[in-house]
Amino acid sequence: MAQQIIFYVLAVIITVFSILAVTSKQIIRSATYLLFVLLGTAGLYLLLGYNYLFAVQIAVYAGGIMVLFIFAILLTNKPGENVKTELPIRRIVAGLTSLAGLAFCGHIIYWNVKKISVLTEMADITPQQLGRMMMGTDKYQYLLPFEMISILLLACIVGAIMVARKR
Amino acid sequence: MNFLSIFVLIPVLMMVGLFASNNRKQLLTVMTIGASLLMIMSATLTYMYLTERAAGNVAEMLFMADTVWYAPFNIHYSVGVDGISVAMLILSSIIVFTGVFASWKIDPLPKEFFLWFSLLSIGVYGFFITTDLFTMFMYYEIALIPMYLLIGIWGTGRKEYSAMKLTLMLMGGSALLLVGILGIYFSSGATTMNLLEIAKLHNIPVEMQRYFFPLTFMGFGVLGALFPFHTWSPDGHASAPTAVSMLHAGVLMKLGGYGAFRVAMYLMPEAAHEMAWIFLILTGISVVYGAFGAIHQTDLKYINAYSSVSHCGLVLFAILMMNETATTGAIMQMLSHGLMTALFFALIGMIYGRTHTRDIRLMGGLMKVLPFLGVSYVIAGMASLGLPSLSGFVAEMTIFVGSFQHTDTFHRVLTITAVSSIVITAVYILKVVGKIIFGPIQDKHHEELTDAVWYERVAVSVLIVAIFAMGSAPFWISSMIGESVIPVIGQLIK
Amino acid sequence: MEFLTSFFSGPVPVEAYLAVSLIMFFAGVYGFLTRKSMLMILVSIELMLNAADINFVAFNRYLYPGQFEGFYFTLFTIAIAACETAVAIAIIINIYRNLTSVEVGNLDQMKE
Amino acid sequence: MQYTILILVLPLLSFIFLGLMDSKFKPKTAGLIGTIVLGIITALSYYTAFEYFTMYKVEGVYQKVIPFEMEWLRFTDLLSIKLGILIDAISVMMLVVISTVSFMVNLYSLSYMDGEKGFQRYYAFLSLFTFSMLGLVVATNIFQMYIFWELVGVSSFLLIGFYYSKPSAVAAAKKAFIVTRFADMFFLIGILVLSFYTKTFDFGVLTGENPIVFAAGAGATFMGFSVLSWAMALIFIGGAGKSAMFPLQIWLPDAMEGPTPVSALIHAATMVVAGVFLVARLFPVYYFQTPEVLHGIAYVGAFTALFAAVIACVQTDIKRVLAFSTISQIAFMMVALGVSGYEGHEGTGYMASMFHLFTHAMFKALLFLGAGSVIHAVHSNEMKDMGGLRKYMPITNWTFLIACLAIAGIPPFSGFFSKDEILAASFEFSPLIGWLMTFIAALTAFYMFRLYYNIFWGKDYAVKAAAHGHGHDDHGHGHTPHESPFAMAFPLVFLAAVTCVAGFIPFGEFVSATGADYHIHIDMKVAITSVVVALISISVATIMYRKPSTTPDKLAASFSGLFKAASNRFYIDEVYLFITRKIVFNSISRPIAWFDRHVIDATMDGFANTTQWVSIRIKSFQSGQIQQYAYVFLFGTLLIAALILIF
Repeated sequence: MAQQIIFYVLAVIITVFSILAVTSKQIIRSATYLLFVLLGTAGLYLLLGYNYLFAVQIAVYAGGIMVLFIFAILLTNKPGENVKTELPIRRIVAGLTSLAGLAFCGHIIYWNVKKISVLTEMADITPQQLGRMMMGTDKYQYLLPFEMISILLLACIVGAIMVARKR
Repeated sequence: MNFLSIFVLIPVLMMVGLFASNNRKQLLTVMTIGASLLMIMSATLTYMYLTERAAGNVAEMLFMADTVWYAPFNIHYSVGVDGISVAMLILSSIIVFTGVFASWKIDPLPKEFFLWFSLLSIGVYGFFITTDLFTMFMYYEIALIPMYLLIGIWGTGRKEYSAMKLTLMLMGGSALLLVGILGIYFSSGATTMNLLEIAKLHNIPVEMQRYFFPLTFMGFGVLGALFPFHTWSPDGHASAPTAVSMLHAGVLMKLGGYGAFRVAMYLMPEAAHEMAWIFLILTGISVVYGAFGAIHQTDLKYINAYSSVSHCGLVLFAILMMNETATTGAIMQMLSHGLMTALFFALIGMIYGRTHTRDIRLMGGLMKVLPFLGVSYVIAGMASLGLPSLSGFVAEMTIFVGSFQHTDTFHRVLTITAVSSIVITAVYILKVVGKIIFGPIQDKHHEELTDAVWYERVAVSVLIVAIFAMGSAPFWISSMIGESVIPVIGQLIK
Repeated sequence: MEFLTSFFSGPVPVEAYLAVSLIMFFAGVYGFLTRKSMLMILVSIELMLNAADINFVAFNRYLYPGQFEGFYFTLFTIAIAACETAVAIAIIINIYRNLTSVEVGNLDQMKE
Repeated sequence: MQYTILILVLPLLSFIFLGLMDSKFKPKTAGLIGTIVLGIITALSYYTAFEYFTMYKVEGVYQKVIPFEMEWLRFTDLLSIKLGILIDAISVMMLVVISTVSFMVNLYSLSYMDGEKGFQRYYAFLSLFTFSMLGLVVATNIFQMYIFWELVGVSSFLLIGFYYSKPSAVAAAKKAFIVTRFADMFFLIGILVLSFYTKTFDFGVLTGENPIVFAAGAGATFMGFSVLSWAMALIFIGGAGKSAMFPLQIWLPDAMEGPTPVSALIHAATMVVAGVFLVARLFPVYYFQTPEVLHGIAYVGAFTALFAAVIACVQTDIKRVLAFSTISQIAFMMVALGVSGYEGHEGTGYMASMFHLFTHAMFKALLFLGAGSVIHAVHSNEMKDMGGLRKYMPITNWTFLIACLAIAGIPPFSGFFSKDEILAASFEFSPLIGWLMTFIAALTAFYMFRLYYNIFWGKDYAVKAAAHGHGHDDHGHGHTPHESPFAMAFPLVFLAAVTCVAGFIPFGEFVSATGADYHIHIDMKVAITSVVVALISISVATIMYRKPSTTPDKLAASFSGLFKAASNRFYIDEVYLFITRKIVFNSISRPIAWFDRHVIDATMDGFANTTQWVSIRIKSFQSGQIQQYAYVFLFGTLLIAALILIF
């Protein structure tokens, strides 16, 4: 029962703050709401038993990315200035589109997804396990993506520096 | 190394040589040597061919060779020549040779011009020596693409438009052609794309032929200026630089007739029989229509382009008559038209280079200031309107006599219609000659023009000599072609 | 009603996760479509990415509890999101330097 | 007779040599080369004639000899073009005529064309013409004839357009070439039809004894006439074009724009009789296979003769008078062929036609050369600029008079004999044609003497020049016409001599339809009639034109309609102009050019433009606005999902 309660609390948090994040007039607030959403997502991971993901989500997203965001906002935004949005007509169109998509996907989920509510028990995932999976090339082992990501990260670092560097 | 491959190799070596040269003099040396080698090669080939035939070799193609170059689709590089190809190779060599001299002072970017020019020659030579459908198609494309750049960069007038138009229409044609060729290959059940083998198997179902014959014929027909698809020709020729006009009208348009004959009719005789009447009407229209169209033009190149439509129409017309005489005439007409139209374009280029106009209304009395060019123009005109002892006459007469041998009224009425074109041709040729070559000088500035210089004289004289040679001694070339036409006609009559 | 009661009565079904991610995703879509600021667009993208992550994880957990495809996918997505954000923000700052604006409407100038 | 090949080869070589050398030679040298070559050819022709007429008569019939023949171009197993030399009575006769006149003209031109620009070119063209004309008459087959037929056409074009910077000369050359070319098209079609049924081009086979080759085409008909009639009629149209029969005569008067010796050679003596020669060559075919076409030829000829004679009476340009006279006289020959029978006495017409061809060539060349001499002296073609020239140019005067008497049919000059035979043949065929021809003969006498008196009598030249007040400024005032130099006078005298004696040649012994002897009988009734009529005409002309008088003007006024129509050559030129300008150029060519640009090309451009239009439409999707992409993407995704869901 506790699980349900926690889930619904998190669900409400995520829903409300994601909507607020995209409708807020001040960009710094949007960023803050986004942070809450990310934290809520981390909570969901924890709820599902993926502790490692929870940690990564907090560290990378809430820690790393959000800091970047806030720096960027502070660098580019004059304080107190509101974020410009599109014309009302376009907002209405966008809203309707989103709602249509929502309804459509909701329809699919409601009618097509089997209602699985049983969470089979799962052994804890140990760091050793994760490490081994990440370091092998067999089936269910992810060395190649891992290395790809590492190269990507490197490229990003270099790229980001190159792009943002003052000439 | 097969003897015939040298024809493709020489232009390749020419390109290498061009890459290595730094100034105009070197470029021209390379081009002249290459073109002369090609001339020598074609003369040698003719000699070898004729001796081989005289020795009693009755094979359909001589000097055959075959190498696989793309096994998964059975694409071979297979070469071989018969009398028709030999005639076409001679023609190509003459035109390439004279084309080099006609573009002696090409500007700007001479190096690039000659590179593309050589590439074009590769396509042309390759097309005529190969017997593999796909390789043939490849060379065909190689010959088409440089045209775009040659016209687009070195052309005059609305060159971008014309280049685009020409390339797109010819590419459209080659799209049809590709479908046709693949259709032939897959429905013939042959194991190679060699057209001799496909012809020997001769088992393309008639229903399939009904689809692929029109596609192939029209695909080649576009290049041969078949009636509703001829409009690239006036614009393209009008904008192209001299040597390109020469090569294009002189040789490239022959690819159309040659291909239509070698591929479409040879491989799909049943459909050819069934559908000949449609195309006969179209080509009959071409012949008369092109001639009438030429009367009204005022730009020299347009006049000549329409005249080409008329004359090339006669080529396809004669091919479709499907008898030995008419077809021999068609091949001879290709030769003759190639020579005289190249001469025309060369002369027009030279005149344009002096007067800076091609509008016949603005010129007059050029004979007085440019006697050499004037006389040559008159000779070209006379060849075009079919004066005996010049090449046009023998070709046209062979076509007319051949076409008239049909027993049914349809073919003969069409022949008479085509005959009427000789009068219309006379009208527009004389109109031009009377206006620009004869008559009083129209423009004061023209009085100071200078006559042809040595390289122009070389180009013009070679062509004139060729025209005279073919016109006065047609027997050997007629018999060389006539013998080679027999297998194809045999296929058609079967 | 039955749907709502089943939400609250039994254990949490997979649809509940899906519903949350769905709302999050379309919130992202809405933001993406309505905002002019590139930073806000980036925020919306992060929302959508997160929504996708939740789906991966939820399906992985409910349908294939013993396997880790969804898990790793999410993990890598997070890493990629980090890269993407870093580069994007670098670009945005650079653009801001040149145009003193971070609005997408002005970016046409780059086409010329 | 192998050497006859030289008759063809020499002028060709001379042409090539002179043509290539062009201005490398001094004009005189070139002229001399041309003339000497022609002299050799003339000698060879005379020798050929001598040898042929003395040695090739077998059992009273002249044989056909083919000393040389080679295959030139092969069409089918049966049909091939051969080049060869056929020697028989008419070709030998033509050889003599052509080489004589050509030699005279070459000689004459040495002086007449002296100082003209392009003198060398002129001689090259003359050689080319001589070559082609000789090739034409010795043709062994109809296709060889066609080849040389075209070549004479082109040489005629080049020579008429010799003064190429003069627009009228260029126009005349063009007109001559195109009109004859138009006729040649029918000739070619005729050849095609004929050869299709007979499977041969060869004259020997076509005109030989008992020609079985016609059996194949015997039954076939087309629009009510047998195909053979069509073929022969078409071939005749070719001949009519070259020989300026109505309605294809329009080019000949204009052709007088060329140098006068050229008119004498080509447009009076030789080329224009090619049509007659063609009909004569194919005479057995016409006579045996398609007599109706032969009769048609007679009527066409008769009409043309009348038509041209009427026009000749009112022309004021002396060369044009001669041109129309030429048309009329050629028509006489056509009529003679048309009314002729084949064997013995029946064949009078054939013989007469050839005889007239021969005599006409001589005296008409003489007339033209005389006219040239006059023009050379007064620098004008118009009668009004002449008069009283007999005092200044005695030789020209006398030779011209002889020629006029000859053409008028006064004995003992050659024209009398040949014309009398034609009239006799016509009377035998039908009295109507006979009387018509007699009337035309009278007209001929009238207009020739009108011409003669206007040039050599009437008001004195000097008086006229003074009255007009211009006196040819460019040659200095008070220029007196003078007799021509020797090179010009000699041909006149020579031809005049021939004209005087040619009538006494027993022509029928040499030339007849069958090749057998034929003795000319002068039909006294016809002869007397024609001479009397001619004399009356001459008297009328003498009264009207010998002294300046007002009678001609009065006559012209009283027949103003006819006079005006005849002066304008019955508006035939205008009709042609209408057909070419209005119909061919404006109603066919212009619409086709328009159609090509605006329909066919526009369709092709239309494809391209549609593609471009579509691409421009599509281009706006690629706006760079990321939100727009998002919309499209989203809708696309939803659409695909929905589709998957539905199906």
